[in-house]
Amino acid sequence: MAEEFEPKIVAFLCKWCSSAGSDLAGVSRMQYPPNVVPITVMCSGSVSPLYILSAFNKGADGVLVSGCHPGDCHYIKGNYYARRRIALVKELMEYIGLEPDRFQMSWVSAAEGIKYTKIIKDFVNILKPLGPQTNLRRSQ
Amino acid sequence: MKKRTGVFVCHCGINIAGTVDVKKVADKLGKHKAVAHSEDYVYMCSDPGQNLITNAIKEHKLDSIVVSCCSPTLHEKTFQNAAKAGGINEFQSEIANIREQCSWVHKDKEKATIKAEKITRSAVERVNKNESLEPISFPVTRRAMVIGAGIAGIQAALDMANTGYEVVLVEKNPSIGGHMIQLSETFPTLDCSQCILSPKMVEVSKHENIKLLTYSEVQEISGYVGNFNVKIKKNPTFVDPDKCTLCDECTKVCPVLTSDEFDLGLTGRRAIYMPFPQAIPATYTLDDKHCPGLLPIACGKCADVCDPGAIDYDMKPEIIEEEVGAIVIATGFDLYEKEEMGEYGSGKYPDVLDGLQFERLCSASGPTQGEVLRPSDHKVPKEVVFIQCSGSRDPEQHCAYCSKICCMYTAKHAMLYKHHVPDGQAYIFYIDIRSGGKGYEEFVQRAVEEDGVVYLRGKVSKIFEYNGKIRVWGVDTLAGKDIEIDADMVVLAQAMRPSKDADKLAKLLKISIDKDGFLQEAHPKLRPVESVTAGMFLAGAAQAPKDIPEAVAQASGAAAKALAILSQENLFHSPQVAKSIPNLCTGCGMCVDVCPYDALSLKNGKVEVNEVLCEGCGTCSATCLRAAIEVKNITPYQIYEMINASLGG
Amino acid sequence: MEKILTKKSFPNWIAKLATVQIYAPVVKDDLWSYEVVDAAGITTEYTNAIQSPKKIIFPQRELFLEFSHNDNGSPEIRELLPEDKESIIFGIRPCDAKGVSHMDKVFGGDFEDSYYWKRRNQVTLVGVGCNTPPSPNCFCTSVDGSPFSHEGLDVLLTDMGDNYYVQTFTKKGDKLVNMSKGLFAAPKPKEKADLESLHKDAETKLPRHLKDTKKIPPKLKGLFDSEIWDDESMSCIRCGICTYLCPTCHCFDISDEITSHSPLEGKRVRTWDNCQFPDFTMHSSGHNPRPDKASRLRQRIMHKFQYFVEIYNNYQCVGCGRCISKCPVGIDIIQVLEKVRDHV
Amino acid sequence: MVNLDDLKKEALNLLKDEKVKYIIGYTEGSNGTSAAPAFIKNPEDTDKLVWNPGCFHNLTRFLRDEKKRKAREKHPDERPVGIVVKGCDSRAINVLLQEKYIKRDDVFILGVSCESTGVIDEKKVAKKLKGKKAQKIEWDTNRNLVVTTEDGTTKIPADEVLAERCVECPVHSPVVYDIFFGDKIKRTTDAQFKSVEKIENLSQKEKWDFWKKQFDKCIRCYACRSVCPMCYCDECVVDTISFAVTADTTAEEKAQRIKWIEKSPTPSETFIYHIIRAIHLAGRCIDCGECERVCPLDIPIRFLNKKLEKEAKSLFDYEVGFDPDQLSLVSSFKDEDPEDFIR
Repeated sequence: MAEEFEPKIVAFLCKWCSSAGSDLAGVSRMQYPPNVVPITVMCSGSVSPLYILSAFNKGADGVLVSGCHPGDCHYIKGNYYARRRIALVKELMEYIGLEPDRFQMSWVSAAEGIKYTKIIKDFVNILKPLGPQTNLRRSQ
Repeated sequence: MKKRTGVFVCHCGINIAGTVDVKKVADKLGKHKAVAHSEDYVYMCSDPGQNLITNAIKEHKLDSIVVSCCSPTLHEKTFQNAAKAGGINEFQSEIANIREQCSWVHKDKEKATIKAEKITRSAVERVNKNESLEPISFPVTRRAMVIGAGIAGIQAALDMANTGYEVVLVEKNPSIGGHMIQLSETFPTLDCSQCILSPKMVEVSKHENIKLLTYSEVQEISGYVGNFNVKIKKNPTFVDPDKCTLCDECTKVCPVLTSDEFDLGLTGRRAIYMPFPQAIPATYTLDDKHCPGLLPIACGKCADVCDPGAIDYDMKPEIIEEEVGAIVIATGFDLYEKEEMGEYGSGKYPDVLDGLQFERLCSASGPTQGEVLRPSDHKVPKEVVFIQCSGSRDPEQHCAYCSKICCMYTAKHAMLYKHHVPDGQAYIFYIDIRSGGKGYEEFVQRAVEEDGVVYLRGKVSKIFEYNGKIRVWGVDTLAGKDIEIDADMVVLAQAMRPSKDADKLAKLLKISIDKDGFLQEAHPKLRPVESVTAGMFLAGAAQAPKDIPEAVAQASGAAAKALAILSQENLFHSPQVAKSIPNLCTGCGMCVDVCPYDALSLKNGKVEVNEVLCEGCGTCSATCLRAAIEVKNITPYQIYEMINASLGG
Repeated sequence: MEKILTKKSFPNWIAKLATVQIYAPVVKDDLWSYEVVDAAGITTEYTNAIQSPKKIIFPQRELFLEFSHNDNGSPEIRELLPEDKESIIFGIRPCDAKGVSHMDKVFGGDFEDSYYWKRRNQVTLVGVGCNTPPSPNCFCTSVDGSPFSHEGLDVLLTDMGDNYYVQTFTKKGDKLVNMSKGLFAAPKPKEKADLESLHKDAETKLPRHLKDTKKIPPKLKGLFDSEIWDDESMSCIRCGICTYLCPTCHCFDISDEITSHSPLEGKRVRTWDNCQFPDFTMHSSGHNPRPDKASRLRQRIMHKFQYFVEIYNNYQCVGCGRCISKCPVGIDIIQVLEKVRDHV
Repeated sequence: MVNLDDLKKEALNLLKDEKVKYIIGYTEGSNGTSAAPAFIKNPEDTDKLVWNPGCFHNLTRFLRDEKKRKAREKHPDERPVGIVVKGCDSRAINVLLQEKYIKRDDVFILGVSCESTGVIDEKKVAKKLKGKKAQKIEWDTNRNLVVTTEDGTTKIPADEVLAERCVECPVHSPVVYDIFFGDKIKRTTDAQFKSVEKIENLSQKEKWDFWKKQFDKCIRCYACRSVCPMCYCDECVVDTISFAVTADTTAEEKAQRIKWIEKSPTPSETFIYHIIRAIHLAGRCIDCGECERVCPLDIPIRFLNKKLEKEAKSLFDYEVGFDPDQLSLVSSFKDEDPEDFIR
């Protein structure tokens, strides 16, 4: 029996909003698939494009970067820099022919446990039909 | 060097153990090359749980621990203390959140267990590269500075001075008092503004802990929280206040007449003047922009009549240096210029006033001794139109924001007008009435019910002079008809703007301003009195439009925040801050540009971190193209290993 | 042996050879390169490929072994030798074949490199001589080569117009001819004479020359500290084109590539390395014995024209001209060598 | 027209008056159409300077070497270096100034206008010449390339041989210089991103196939990196060992070098190398096209950088290399930066 493909997702969550939002999802006992492993960083502004590429290189099928809503950044403006930087990464990945859906960015506040849950659920649903990510994966 | 890490997996009763096979997680992690000991326990955060960790550290000679439990927001500190109790550095402790981010959100035990393993392994990888750090400690200069001596600045200065700390109060005008001292009465109680403010002003001038620097401006600032060095330029008043006896002989002989700032141009003053009778400091100022005597041998009349010889034409600007530990910025507001309002005659009609001018007209100490008279012909106006939102809430042409206080003061103006001219009629054009506040709604109702003020919902499209009156064209959107009023006087509730040059000061202080030019608070909800820069606090209308009680409340809040710094001999700061790698740095300065805290600077072509200012956000490290800067204990190398751990097995 | 193969019969012979994998020059987007082809894709009309067929025998990445951690934490290791697969490189130029013979010396001798030889022994080199120089920077005759040199070759084809003159030099070569004996005829004396004059004629067509090459190795001995290297390397940008395209350069690095961290899995690989890269000689102490591009250019020249000559009595340069044609800034090894030779 | 004699004279005077240390310019190359970089120290060598359609090199790349050399010297010569720049190259100078890599006083800029043409694409010319070797190439006044071979001269219309980046170039003449040669011609292009659009119009799979085919050719010679004036980092993510080592560096620090990518030219590693390089050049690349020109395997690397140049312009209204005082693309933001891709 062929097992259903379970995508591996790495989620870079900022400590103050998105990680707190995922905590809220937990406290509220919301349910979402266990495909995502969170890595809490201080700020979405600290997520280097290298982290994203490295996650794909090490076998991630999807990568999520999540930070505070604009104006809410604990560090005032880190998420604005992230937004610009990640827009460029996203454009480039699409241009190179990588499936653009494999890489997502979101704003999740500490109060948005529901949103976080939905994002993860949707992400898993999007990734499942895409199958394993092999383009950037180090395998040979 | 390989570490000896201890892994402690918490059951949290069944909160974790219900969905995660905690024994399996402990077993699996026990095989990790860097893990010297692993175990699980029912409640790690309980006293026995903490003791178990402390004892395991000693028994197994652990040098670092990972606790797999609930969110670090709950027990990070608990386990850091347990680590300390075990004799290792608190930064050798990491939390793996397997409850909120795992057991509580999944049902499939097998998959949740695998995920918990990954999360824990990721924390092990991280703690393996953690440095032992000690909190950064630095001494505090235990005095404060307040910039701006309006009601907010005065309140903040008094609050701090009364707790025993020295305060330097800097005001750019010759007298303190700000805009509040110009007001006649205040809403919603209609008590006299000067009566309630002047005692505070006197208290400031007499306070042994307050050093008052009027007619002074901040010129340069360096240092950081706890240790600012501020250079202030004190402009020359050309009058020695110690010698001046306030005899007022000088103004009688002064040949120059110029417009009076305090009365907003409704009267005139001499080149040598006292801003207003209650001015603090109570002394004269010679206005060098208008005095001819400062030109060689042009005039010397005031000096001639000054018996005590208080006038000194050779007085020079003075640079005063002050060391302070905290700064409160209360630079207040200015009104949006009438000249900006093209649709309302661009300020060219003398009987179209702004709110502050109307305050002066109503004031007992004002140009008309409290009689409401038209500036043009000194007649009593029988019909007055008040226009709210003049410049506010108009993103297309003027200011996008609501100036917040205009609804209330316009109601007050209409009321005061009626008290002065009982047979007059007041009309108010408004968009909405925003009267949230204690006693505010009742106040507006009083204006309508007791004083017969006519509220017209709608905008005024045009005003112009017509037959010696001011014709106002507007629309009443509730009645759905056009309105035409031939008024004797029009009062514009001009938008509040940050005070002139506040942007320059903000730049000097390296704090940010928002899109409207008001000073930016550190967090819109949770840190409303703190600026982005540690040790600098915001009070009053400089941060956003607000009324007197709000300004006072924020001032006391800012004072309390500043006192929290001053009350300590040493400040401590998280050592999890940026660290530069000078060998890789090329000095491009991109990190310096992105740092929200001005913690970075270039020195000899390399970046330097001011550890006291750095908050450890890491934006610098993602911006750097050369990996020349990173945040301690969450370095790219650690993230790299965490990514690897997250994607294993 | 020496044979004649008519061009008409050529496809038949190729079809016979195609029982094993054949690498031959193919053109993609105006670039010639050696790829696995089917019989129909083979031609003898081509300019020189950007990369020599060195990459087939000495691939840029060679897997050495696979490693993993089993459940008890002990390592498991498995050797990964190149697969058993015979192949032919068809259409290798004499200069490139000579490059292979140089590499044979490096990877042979007292210590045989099993990975290299596994591939080398399974490949037969069928050369096509150069009636006209395939590159505007050919100078093989200046470094003891020729457009019809057979050093390193198993078979050499010379285009005689209607026929190919086929010469074999090894048993492997003989085998290829013997596979289709019927297609080949014995050469007539006239054809032998024509071959000789054609070969001589081809040598006169070479576009580039370096005179007195013999004087260079002894001259180099005194030039280690010369300013000549600074001057000649001024425009070098420290890329690796000259070395990676060279048919004789053979330096490599060995590293472990991790494919999974938990459980640990990975491979040990050999990859090409390049003396023009600053990290080639970088010590972990931070000391770099060749800290600048001058010292790296010196290394490249000295290795090719002094050290290799001292050890193997050959120039480690076959005159293919690739490094000249492809240098982004026009550094010309012939001009550099002339300056060395004429240095006083 | 650019008068070469003026350029030579100016160079001669600069060297004679000892105003510059040396001059980085172009000289005749040994390779047919291509000029070669020249480093001229002696006044008498200024006669070797050339200016022709084969002067494609971006000489600002050599300011890297100059900076390193200067850092090694105990008593460095503080005079500027004379440098010949085209329009595109001059923008590189602005970026280097913006990033404080050089100071304005470090260079004396001899700006040369590309006027109505630019530089050639060697491969296009070689195709036209069908194996013949050019002895001399120059532009005539009617936008033709005049090529002299052993068979005499032929004229080829500029548009058939111009490098693609020159066709897409928005500047044509230096934006920063000390002396200007040639005519300041205002030329606009409506096709600044044509090459990018070609790829953008492909389907996702076609895009991947295109790049896969290209990157499969990559032999990781790093010529693209080495020729780039912006790739001046002392240590690159692809380097195998840390260069940032001093006597104080501990073994632990050395061990903490991250191997983001492997040396092996396997698809995943090669892709990541090129993606990282493109990202690192976002808002910094001035489209001199050198990375693409030097690639021995003809990988159109320029298309990557050009894509990000396009996005910087369209998403963030950011243009590179015109203002040395502007904040970098990724060290600045606007409140209204697009975020429609964010959930």
